[in-house]
Amino acid sequence: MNEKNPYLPYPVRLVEARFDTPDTSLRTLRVAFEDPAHAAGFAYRPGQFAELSVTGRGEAPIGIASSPTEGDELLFTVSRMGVVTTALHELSPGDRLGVRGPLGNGYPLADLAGKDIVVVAGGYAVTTLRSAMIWLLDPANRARYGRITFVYGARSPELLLYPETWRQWMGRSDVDCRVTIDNACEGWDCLVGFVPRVLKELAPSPEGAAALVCGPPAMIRFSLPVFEDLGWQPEQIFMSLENRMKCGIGICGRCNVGNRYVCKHGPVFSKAELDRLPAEY
Amino acid sequence: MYDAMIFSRLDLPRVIAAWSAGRAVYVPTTAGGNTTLAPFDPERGLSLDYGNTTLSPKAFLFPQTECLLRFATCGQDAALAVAEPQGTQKRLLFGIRPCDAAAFALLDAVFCQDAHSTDPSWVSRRERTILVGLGCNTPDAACFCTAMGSGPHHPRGLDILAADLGDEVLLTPVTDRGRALLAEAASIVPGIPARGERGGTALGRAATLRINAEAVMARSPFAGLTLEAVARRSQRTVHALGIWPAIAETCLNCGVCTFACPTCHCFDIQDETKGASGRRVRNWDTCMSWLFTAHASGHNPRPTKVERVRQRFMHKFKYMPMNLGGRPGCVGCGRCVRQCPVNIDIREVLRTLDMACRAAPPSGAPRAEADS
Amino acid sequence: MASPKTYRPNIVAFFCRWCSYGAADLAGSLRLRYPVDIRIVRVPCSGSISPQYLLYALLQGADGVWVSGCHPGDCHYRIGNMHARRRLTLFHNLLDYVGIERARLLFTWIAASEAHKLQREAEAFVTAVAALGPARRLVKSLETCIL
Amino acid sequence: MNAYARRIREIARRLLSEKAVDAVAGYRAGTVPMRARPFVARTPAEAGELTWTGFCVGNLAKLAIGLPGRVAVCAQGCISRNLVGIVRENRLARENLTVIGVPCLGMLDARKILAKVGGRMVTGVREEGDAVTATGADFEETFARGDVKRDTCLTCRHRNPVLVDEVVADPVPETGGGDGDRIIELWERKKPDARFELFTRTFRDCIRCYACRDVCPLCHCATCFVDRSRPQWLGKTQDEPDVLTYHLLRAFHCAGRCTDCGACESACPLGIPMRRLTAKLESDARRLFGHEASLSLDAKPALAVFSPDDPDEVFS
Repeated sequence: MNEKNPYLPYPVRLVEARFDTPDTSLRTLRVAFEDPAHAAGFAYRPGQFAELSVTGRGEAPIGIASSPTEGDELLFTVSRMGVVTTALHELSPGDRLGVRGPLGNGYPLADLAGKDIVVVAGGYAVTTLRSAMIWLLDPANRARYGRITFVYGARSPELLLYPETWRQWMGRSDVDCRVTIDNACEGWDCLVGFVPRVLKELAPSPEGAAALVCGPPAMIRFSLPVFEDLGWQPEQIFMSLENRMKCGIGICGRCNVGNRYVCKHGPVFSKAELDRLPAEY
Repeated sequence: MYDAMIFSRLDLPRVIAAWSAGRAVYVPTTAGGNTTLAPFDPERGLSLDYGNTTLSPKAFLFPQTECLLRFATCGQDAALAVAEPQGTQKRLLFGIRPCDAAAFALLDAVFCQDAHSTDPSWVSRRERTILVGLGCNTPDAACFCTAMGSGPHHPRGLDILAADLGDEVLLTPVTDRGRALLAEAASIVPGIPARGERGGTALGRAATLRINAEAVMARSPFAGLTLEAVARRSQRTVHALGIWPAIAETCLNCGVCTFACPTCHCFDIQDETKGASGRRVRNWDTCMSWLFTAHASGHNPRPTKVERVRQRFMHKFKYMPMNLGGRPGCVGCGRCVRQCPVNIDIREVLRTLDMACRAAPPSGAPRAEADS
Repeated sequence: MASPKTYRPNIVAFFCRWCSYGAADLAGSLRLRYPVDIRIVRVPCSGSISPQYLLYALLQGADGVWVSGCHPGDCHYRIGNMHARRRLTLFHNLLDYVGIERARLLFTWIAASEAHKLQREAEAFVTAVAALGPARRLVKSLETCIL
Repeated sequence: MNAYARRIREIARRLLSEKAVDAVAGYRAGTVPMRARPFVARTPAEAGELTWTGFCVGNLAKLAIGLPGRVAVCAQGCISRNLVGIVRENRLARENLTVIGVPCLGMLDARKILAKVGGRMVTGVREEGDAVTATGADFEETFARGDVKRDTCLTCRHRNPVLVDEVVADPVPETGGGDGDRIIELWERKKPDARFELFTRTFRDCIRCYACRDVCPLCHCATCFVDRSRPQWLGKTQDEPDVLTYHLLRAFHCAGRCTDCGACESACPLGIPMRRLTAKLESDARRLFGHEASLSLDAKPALAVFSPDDPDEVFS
């Protein structure tokens, strides 16, 4: 974050961009800081987000999909929704844009050291969980955690983001990687079925474990009871919220859920904390 | 207190003229039915005969429209640049009311939260703006500052508190800055230090004015408002109360209450372009607006006016007290009461809220009742 | 500021695709010269023109705004230009009433065959707008600075 | 309590106890002097809270639109015309609407009263026929109603409701003033430069709270043009061109439908006389198209119809 003026973005350049899905609704952008000092100042944790800005169009809050262990470049996957995200989809490699952040709290990975980690992702919401997974599997961090399980689902194979990344995890012995699609289709070699069902079959033990859950509302709605049935406590489950944001630093007022600002106190909340907040998200 | 000064009421314009050296001085001015803080004009003189400014003075520190940065084009040559330095003007606001100064003190906690959440233009303006407040001798029917931890002669947030004693004005410094300012004035305009018998009389008269003003508010049908019961209930419980649809029923969802409010501070950030260049501006925004929380996907966490109206009152009476050590996000200036086109009275809302919180059954598990 | 000699006005024209746009086309085919300062926006019908289009053009710095449709009675959609006439008459009068210079607005009926009328109107309008100089009213500037 | 209020309560109590309506939209006493609050009575007991004063300056047609079931609405001439308009626009079914007609003597302008008493604090206002008496802690002053009426009521042409199911009082003479063109003469006499200067000055204080829009029953777009982002028709700033464009478009959206109820002006926290714009549009609609908005359920708005003989004056 810019120390003198939190509203001032760092200039970055688009290094590479690709559409992730056949409908081109998702586009993954890799950006590089122009000034190495900015890269150094941008110390982030998995689960944090940044305001991406396209001059003339504005800013949009996007979760950081890269992990700080991957180097200085940042990765964002952007869903085309409104004015700014459409502009982000129209950028060409070499174009300059702005990054303001890192913002928000991120996943409490440091506090979870020594635990088994279950990561549950649905569809496009996998972005910041990719970051968390890469960070957890980094040699510098892996030994500090117990079993790591990754459950990821989408409607169909082409809607699964980062296939090269999770395919690679499938080959690793230190992570249990389960990827599923809603309905069987030709050429698909992984699981079939909704994420909650896969989770149920997996039946992760709550003993010394924590879960990071991010996905569409329906996935969350049906996954939480699975955890509950397995004896998980609300304090063990962490979820990431989205709300309309502008300032990103807890001042401008629109993203609050109860007395907590998603941009500043979130976007990651434990289920225990969400249970105490009005469900206004 | 002993360094307070007494000036003749007739000398007050001279005192203000003395302060005008090197500063832009704004004084209450009534024109066309609205009272604003307008540049001090020695020719026009000074009237202390006003209730409060129509709008809160927050725009002096937090302008309704403000450029955050400027840029050139988009694409390969897109360039981001800092805006012109903001808040460079040295200012003195004379005659703001104690409720509004209390609001500035409250907003300090919003705009300057920590190293990551500090608003540079707020800080810059706040540092360069001296506040000389004027105590209220005749509170309006809509005023309820005493219920919100302020008062008609409360010094919080001010540099100097003035009391209009009729023929004289008692100026009491609150901050070191105020003390210096008073010395500045006294070096030019003859004033009497408020010491000894003479000072005692003036202080006594000011105290009487304060007590009388407080008594006026104590006689209001809305006297005795309290946030105690609201504080005891969890935010989830207060949020789920059944009172909100009736409170919101006649609400127009316009932004009068929030724009007139001295503590409302929500804003929007937008880019504007013209040709190959543009600027990023922030504008006041309002939680009453549908657009305020609407996601680009179409989802809206506060889809109807009931949620939006609830947000406004929850923010002031529950969320801000939780985040600010119990202080309500309201200073009782009464502008929303006076200006709401459908006369939704925040005091009545608070009373309804208070009664509902008292009556609400303890909600299920004790843990759910505790906000942590 | 542009000197009178070099100043060329910015004119936004909303032309109905069935008539005035055709007239502009025909003017091209006939090699009729008309000023280059006119940017034509092709619209389906003069009846589809909302006053907010015109105000948007002014906000963005158009020095003149021109609306042209089929002659009353000749609308491709039967009655679109009849509605346009009422709407735009009220709007024209409103802008005039608040002090926007009358000469910055031009509303015409030009049939697809009337290339010469289009040429005449274009020349007269550009001259009139040029005489007024750059628009100042309702033009959005980004220069505001708050101290 | 005045005769109007008494009669409104009677009617509301009867309608509610006979279950002829589910709700009665009216006003109850304000919480501060010179105010009245829109209020929805749903029980005969609640009907007892209804009142009528010169400060009932909102627009209950707006409130009625959102109410479910059968609704009775207290309506003066202008508001009854708005009810006609919203029935015509299918935003309220006629069979679900009962109009409690209130012949109007003109509503009061709190700002004018405050100006009359020199800004002293008014604690109450009494209305007796043509006399309006303002009282304060140490004064009592009486004014002619005409001196403290809202501007809009000085040029009123329809003080009696045009659509009535229940009657509160005998019709009052149509002596409101009647000449809506008087408002626009202030600007029309001037040269364009001066007109633009007046336009700018009039709207300079606008804070874009949109109370004028939100109080108005004519506004009904699902997403207002000021809230649209693709394209964004105007900026959200307080810069003059954005503010003026907002007001021009807001006024224009009411063209041919505005009943000159004046709720926009009454709702404005800064007292901006925005009828300067709407009055021009309605004046032109009368002059050019012989049209006056929402006088009967059969009449369409001026801009929803046309005549082959409409004037061509601005076209060449």
